[in-house]
Amino acid sequence: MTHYSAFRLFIEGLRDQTGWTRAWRDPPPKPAYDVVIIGGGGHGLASAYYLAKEHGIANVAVLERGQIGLGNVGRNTTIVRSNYLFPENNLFYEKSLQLWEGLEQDLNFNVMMSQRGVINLYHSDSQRDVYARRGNSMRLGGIDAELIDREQVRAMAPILDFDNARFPIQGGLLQRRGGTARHDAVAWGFARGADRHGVDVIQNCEVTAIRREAGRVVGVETTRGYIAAPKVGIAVAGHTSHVAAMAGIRLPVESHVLQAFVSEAIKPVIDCVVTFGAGHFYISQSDKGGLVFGGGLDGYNSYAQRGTLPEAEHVLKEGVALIPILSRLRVLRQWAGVMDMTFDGTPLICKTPVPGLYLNGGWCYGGFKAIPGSGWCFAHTIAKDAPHALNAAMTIERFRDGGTIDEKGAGPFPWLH
Amino acid sequence: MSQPHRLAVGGRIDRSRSLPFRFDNRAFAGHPGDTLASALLANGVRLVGRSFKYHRPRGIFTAGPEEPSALVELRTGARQEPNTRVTTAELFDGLEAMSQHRWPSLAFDVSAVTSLVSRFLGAGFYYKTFMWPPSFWEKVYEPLIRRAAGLGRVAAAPDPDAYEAMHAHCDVLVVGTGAAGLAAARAAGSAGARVILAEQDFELGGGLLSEPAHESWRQSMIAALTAMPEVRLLPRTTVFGFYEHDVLGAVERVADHLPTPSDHGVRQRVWTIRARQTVLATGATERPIAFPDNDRPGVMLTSAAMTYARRFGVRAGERAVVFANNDTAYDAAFALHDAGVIVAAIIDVRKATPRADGAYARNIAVRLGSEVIGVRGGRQVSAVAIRARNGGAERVIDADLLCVSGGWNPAVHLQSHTRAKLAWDKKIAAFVPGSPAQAERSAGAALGIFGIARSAASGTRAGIEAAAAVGFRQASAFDLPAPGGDDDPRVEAFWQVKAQGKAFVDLQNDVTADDIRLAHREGYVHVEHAKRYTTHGMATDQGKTSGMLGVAVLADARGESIEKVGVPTYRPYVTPVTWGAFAGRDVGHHLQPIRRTPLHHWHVRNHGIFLETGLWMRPLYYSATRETGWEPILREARAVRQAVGICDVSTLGKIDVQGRDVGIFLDRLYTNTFSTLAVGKARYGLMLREDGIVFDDGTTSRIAEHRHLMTTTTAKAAEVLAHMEFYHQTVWPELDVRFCAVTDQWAQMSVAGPKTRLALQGCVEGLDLSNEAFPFMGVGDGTVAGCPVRIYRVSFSGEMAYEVATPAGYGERVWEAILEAGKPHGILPYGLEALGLLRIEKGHVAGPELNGQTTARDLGFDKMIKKKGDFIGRVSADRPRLLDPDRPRLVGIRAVDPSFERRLRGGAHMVEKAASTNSLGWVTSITRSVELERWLGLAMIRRGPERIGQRLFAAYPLKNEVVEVEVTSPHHVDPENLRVRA
Amino acid sequence: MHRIDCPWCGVRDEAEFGYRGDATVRRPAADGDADAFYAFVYDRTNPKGWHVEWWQHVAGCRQWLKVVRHTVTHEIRTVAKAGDDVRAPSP
Amino acid sequence: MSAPERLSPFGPEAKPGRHGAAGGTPVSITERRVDIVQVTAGREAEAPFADIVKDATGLSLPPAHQAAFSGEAMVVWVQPSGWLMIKPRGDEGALAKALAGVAGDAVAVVDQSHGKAVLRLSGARARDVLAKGCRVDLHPRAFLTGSAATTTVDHITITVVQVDAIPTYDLILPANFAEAFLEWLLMSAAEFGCEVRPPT
Ligand SMILES: Cc1cc2nc3c(=O)[nH]c(=O)nc-3n(C[C@H](O)[C@H](O)[C@H](O)COP(=O)(O)OP(=O)(O)OC[C@H]3O[C@@H](n4cnc5c(N)ncnc54)[C@H](O)[C@@H]3O)c2cc1C
Ligand SMILES: NC(=O)c1ccc[n+]([C@@H]2O[C@H](COP(=O)([O-])OP(=O)(O)OC[C@H]3O[C@@H](n4cnc5c(N)ncnc54)[C@H](O)[C@@H]3O)[C@@H](O)[C@H]2O)c1
Ligand SMILES: Cc1cc2nc3c(=O)[nH]c(=O)nc-3n(C[C@H](O)[C@H](O)[C@H](O)COP(=O)(O)O)c2cc1C
Ligand SMILES: [Zn+2]
Repeated sequence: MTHYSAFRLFIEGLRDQTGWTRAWRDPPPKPAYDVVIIGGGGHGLASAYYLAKEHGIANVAVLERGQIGLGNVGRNTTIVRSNYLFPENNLFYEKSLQLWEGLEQDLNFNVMMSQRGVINLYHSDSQRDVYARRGNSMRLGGIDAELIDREQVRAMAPILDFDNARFPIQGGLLQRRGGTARHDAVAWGFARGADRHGVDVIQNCEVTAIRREAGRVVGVETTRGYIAAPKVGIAVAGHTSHVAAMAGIRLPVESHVLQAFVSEAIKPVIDCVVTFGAGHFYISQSDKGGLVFGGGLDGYNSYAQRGTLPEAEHVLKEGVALIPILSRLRVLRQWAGVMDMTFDGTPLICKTPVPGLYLNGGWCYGGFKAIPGSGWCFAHTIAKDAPHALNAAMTIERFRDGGTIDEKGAGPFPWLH
Repeated sequence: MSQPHRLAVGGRIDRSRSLPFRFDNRAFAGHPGDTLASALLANGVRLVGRSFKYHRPRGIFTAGPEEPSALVELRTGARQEPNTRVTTAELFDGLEAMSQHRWPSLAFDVSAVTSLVSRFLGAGFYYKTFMWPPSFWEKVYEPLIRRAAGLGRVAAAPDPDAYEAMHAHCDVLVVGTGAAGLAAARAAGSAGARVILAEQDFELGGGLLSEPAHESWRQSMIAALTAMPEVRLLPRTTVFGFYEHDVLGAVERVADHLPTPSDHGVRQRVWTIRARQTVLATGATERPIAFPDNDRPGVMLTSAAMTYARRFGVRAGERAVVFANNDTAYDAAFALHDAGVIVAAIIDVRKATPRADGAYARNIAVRLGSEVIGVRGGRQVSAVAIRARNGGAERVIDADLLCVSGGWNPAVHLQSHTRAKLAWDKKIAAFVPGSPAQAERSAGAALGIFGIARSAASGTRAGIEAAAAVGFRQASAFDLPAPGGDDDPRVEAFWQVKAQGKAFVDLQNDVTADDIRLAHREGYVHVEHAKRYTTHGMATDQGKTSGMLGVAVLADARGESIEKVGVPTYRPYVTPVTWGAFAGRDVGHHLQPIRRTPLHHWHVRNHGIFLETGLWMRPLYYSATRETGWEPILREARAVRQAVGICDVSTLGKIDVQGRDVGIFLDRLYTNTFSTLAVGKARYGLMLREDGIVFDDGTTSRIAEHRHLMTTTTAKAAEVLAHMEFYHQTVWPELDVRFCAVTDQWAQMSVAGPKTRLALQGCVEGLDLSNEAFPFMGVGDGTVAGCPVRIYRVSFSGEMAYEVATPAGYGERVWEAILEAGKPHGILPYGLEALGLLRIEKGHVAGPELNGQTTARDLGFDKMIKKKGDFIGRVSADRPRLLDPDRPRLVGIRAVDPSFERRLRGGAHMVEKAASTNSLGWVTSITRSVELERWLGLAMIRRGPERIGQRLFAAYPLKNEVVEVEVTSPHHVDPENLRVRA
Repeated sequence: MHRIDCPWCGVRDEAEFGYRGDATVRRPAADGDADAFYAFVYDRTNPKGWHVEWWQHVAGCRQWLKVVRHTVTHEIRTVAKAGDDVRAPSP
Repeated sequence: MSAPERLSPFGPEAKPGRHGAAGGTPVSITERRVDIVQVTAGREAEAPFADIVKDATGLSLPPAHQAAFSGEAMVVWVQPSGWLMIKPRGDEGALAKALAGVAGDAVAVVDQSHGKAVLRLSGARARDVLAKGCRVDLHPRAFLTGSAATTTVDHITITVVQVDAIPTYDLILPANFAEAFLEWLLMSAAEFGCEVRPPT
């Protein structure tokens, strides 16, 4: 496989790009693997990569029912941050952020991780205090966070409306190390990295059943035949309930849709990521020049990867309210992804009641940033048959015993998280 | 102001009037009826823009909204609008446009050097480099990339124009007004259906606008439609998305053709159209062929050149070569010829066509079995290189216009939004609509049907069927255009010329056929992978003209059929839509409607400083000099602690609950018991969610035997009502209870402080306010200033307090009467800030404590949890980890240092030692105390009540602050509750 | 945009409604135990297909309605009153 | 009890006069000063209550999404077993008291005279004005004189009642939003011109 570098680009330029080879192989499935990961999204691919890299378990298959990277990993607003409230979350996301910080070199693939800063705006004193609680929690955990005032926000993002807003900006919680990464590149980079370590990335291979013997997992039925494996990891995001149900497991998870938008490409107007605090709106500008932005969930159970009109109105009006000079810009495209929402808004990375079966899911709308960290923790959990300290709280049992990790305090209503 | 390329006659422009305009600061003129594109071409302007990646010179490629290349910044100042297609911008008097994405000038663009190194910049090159040294990505490489990317610039100031929404309902929506659309609308309209006919163009007629022979038919159709009262014509309206439940979105450009919108008029509107049936008569888009340098200014779609000649009276060039794989190009070539353009040759990839004779009859050379292998000229085509397909020598033909026609793609985008699958039509080598997934049908060219007469017939059919599907039968027939000869498009699938050089498959994003092949080589073989890797079809035109080329090149590389490869998902928007149009009126201060209390204007007149809380506007404090800081807040709070104050609490949610089973219902709603409450009494209640977490609180009064008045927090009022209705209607429908929200009915004011009784006694009539007659938690009726009032003896501040409610229309009068009566006692109005100060001193919980994460026990409300009987949240509240004694629980905290220098802040964390990083909990609410003269607050601390008396630290690392505090009871003031009962 | 045919008010836009999820789970009786309440509060089938769910016509007649809706196509099969017994069609 | 003058919920800026474009056929906007009572009948109480209303007002309780009027009195269906009864303004609380007196416990009677505000919008373009925010189909084939719908207009929950075929609409809205709504209405009507009339 070709190593990527500027030198290599130069050589290939001279010989009409003829020397490049496949980024990842297209192998047929083998009859058996040590570990099978279901789902070729960010989490599945990263899990396989770290299983091979960190734990030396390379006889691994990632089974993807369609093409890798076309699920949520390929359709999200690409915000990466670790600014969470509870240590159960922020320490985990911080691990992930640290992995992001060296990912290019690690994968030899430029995933365009760009730490341009993430600002969550606040519009009242009480909202400031809520953010301060979060920022202080981060700082106590050794994570960078700053509380900035209105003028500091203005300096970073002068195009916001500071003069005429219904909900005036008072300041923001800033994480400078936060930013964005290139969604597609993350999937491709991990696929290529896993492949390099010997992992089989198998596309067009849908898991249709999970075979158990004496209560233990022994393998999976797929559209390309039976594949044996003593350990199976689920990482199917929006389809978590279904694949878990194949092993008789019911979960506090519902699927809800989140939409995203991109505008026509324009010259740079906003350098950092900004989240509006008086509604549901967040925005960043891609390296190509398009503004990438989104809002809240559609608000009802859904598997429709389809944009809607009310959400377009909702998101764009908040966009113009926050950044009035965008009024005459045009929005180019609108799409959606299926989120596996848990009942407390916090993910699941854990063992399941079925021995040999592991669960990675419940990513809600925040699982992109988690990809390296989640892959790393999930690999650990599968390899050791025990969670790492960083994901020890992310269990299914927490809902039964009352140990929910509800950052928003929205309660058992997944569509509100 | 000559227009050298304007034809002497013909076209739909008004030559009697001239419209001056400017492009790149040069002055030109065009005519009404022109687009900016036709006016530029009439003036001989060929170079209009630069391409995204290589900054190659680009001209006008199409005559419609599918334009990939000719994008400009339209208008100036606050109205500047980037990436505007010159092909759809209607010319108006004084129009100004600037080319974009070039520096220092369009003709001399420094960045064009990228073109020289383009061999190193193949698809996805950035994924493979810029990784070393690691720190350079963010500091050096990325900033360079970001600066180089993007196209136009947004305006520097907020948009002065207004937008609005429009809601519409119809039986049949027809999209497109070509022969098919006009016929469909007329068929449906004459059947009696309510019809909306939307057309993105400023003139109705689609392809008919370039067909003078059918002009009288077009006019008769429009006249007939205009005469139908239930048919609504919407020109300049693009239907941009087909959404679920047969709702379509459209944007009407009301004033984009004017220098500024009219007085009281809007610039654009977004229409939400609920259509029972839809006819998609959206026509077809011509597609190009990939060959080296197929992006040069002067290379143009054949139909576009024809449209410029026939509709706009403009010669897009003097000497044209036509390169085609189908018969429709001949008609266009003949039209060009007839309009006075020299057609030097038709290069046809096919071996034969019956149309060749028509060409020979006009003395046009036809080279069958040939292909174009290159274009001469940089900023402008000067000649075309061709060769025979079976190998043969290159020949060069002089030309300044190269018309290309690779066949037609039906405009299937809207249908694709519905998730209908496309079907492959071999005859026209294109995708056509598949079987519908929603209530729609296509007609005319959108369905792959060519020829005016056949399209009109197809439209008629679609219109009749659509109307019939919703119960309308056609009443009268109408004339269709006469069939016009041979309508068979006869196309041979031909996509790319394999020759050396950059052959573009995406003109705007500079994706070449080689890029697609490279993606394939690297394993990005699925059409969606290839799209994302090369950015093919991702530009502002979403690949409308050249998208299929990329697919075809990929299919060729895969050795599979185009049908098998498929196209990337089409999604809204058919063409990009202005943000402002979606926002409509909901911008600036109008983002959300403002909710005002009945006392709002009193606060405004009396120097209230307002805060937006949800939709409400509430006074934070009052200050004529608009002071900032704590002084005004302390002043107001002191008035309450020492004398008397009055505060507008009208925002509290109020729900009237009646019925025989109110007691039972409230017992299940609250953790404590209400069925035992006496008439004329109030009680504080606590509600949980079903997961056992506190939901809301408030006092509820029993007004009559079967009638209670509940109050909720301001924030949760709507949620609480819905929650009650949910449990009543779905869980306990057998209970006789009825709810009615009465928040708006009442103005409510809290009058609090040791002198409250004195003040109120001065104005309340008909109610004995003495402690004996009207004790704490009493409720009674009286009057103030002749207005009826209901008075509740409840206290949030911890002082003796009465809440006075009066019907909203009397609010100001009662408020002023109380102020007047309180004057001798030193009454002051107080705002939200002082209210907060007082409740924190008193240790009453509010939003920061009831934040959806705390249990009743966490808050010290153990005693309010009844032991017997069902209530919402009862079982889940007993889950083991919610009973864990180690959970954070509510306590008070007080700064050890009494000076106000080291301030406490909400959101601080509690730690054992100043330098500790182990959080024991957090500070929920803080205030400067007027009673204890120091910072104090409330906090949730692990095993908090056990720590009372301990010293801990409130750490606020965000400001590098640590404040030593003492843990106390939450009730900083009057823990025995003597004052409220005084 | 969903259009919901309220049995009281006729077809109305999604904007007028509130949502409350799975209507097949029922609140246990007063003596329900922790398991029963766990099932009510947390345990969901989350079907990819027909879903019976609660919607309230908030900005209308304020009735809670049982809606049978397809979670992929968003097609609505039935809109019933709260007390009606409605089931999801078999997939 | 006769009480002092009530303050209008439409705020101090709502002065009679001409707004928006000049000429054409403007719409008119009039604040209706009325008393409003919300009644919700308990189960089995609906039939006897209907008789009571008939006796008291001469009006039949209208069925779902209908309104009945007689002179200046109006009864509007708002929810199952729930109506708004509207009469010209009388003594404070008198309407509610009278109804409660005759209806007894089985019917919840709640005074909303201050909680709701009523605007009358009239004119040939009234439908077009409302279409800028009203999501309900007001076309004569779908909505006639006597039709009533509670819906959202400009994000505010409003009951729209068609009063005549001009068309004229009564818009019954929450008092706290009255000012915000009027602002929206004036903006939306500006294109056609708009006459704010003195309250009636
Ligand atoms: C619009 C939007 C915006 C978002 N914004 C952000 C953001 O800014 N920041 C952030 O951190 N997160 C964000 N997210 C969330 C994030 O994208 C997801 O949480 C995350 O990508 C989910 O994990 P994944 O990448 O593994 O999922 P996916 O990419 O969805 O991968 C799951 C894969 O499993 C496959 N699969 C399913 N069933 C089977 C089966 N039976 N057999 C085989 N394969 C199967 C699917 O085909 C899919 O490829 C956003 C999401 C969306 C939709
Ligand atoms: N001469 C040409 O350039 C040309 C182009 C297309 C079709 N035709 C001919 O016209 C006849 C077909 O007529 P037809 O009616 O099917 O197509 P048409 O091209 O005449 O009309 C389609 C109309 O739909 C409009 N439209 C497309 N998408 C829209 C959207 N999303 N919103 C609003 N409007 C939209 C277009 O502006 C156009 O006016 C055939 O004879 C065909 O060969 C000619
Ligand atoms: C960060 C980001 C940037 C995007 N930029 C563009 C863009 O510039 N042009 C475009 O057409 N689509 C863009 N897309 C959207 C994709 O084309 C696509 O719609 C999305 O990945 C979802 O896939 P689907 O529409 O094929 O379902 C972008 C998507 C993301 C996540
Ligand atoms: Zn209803």
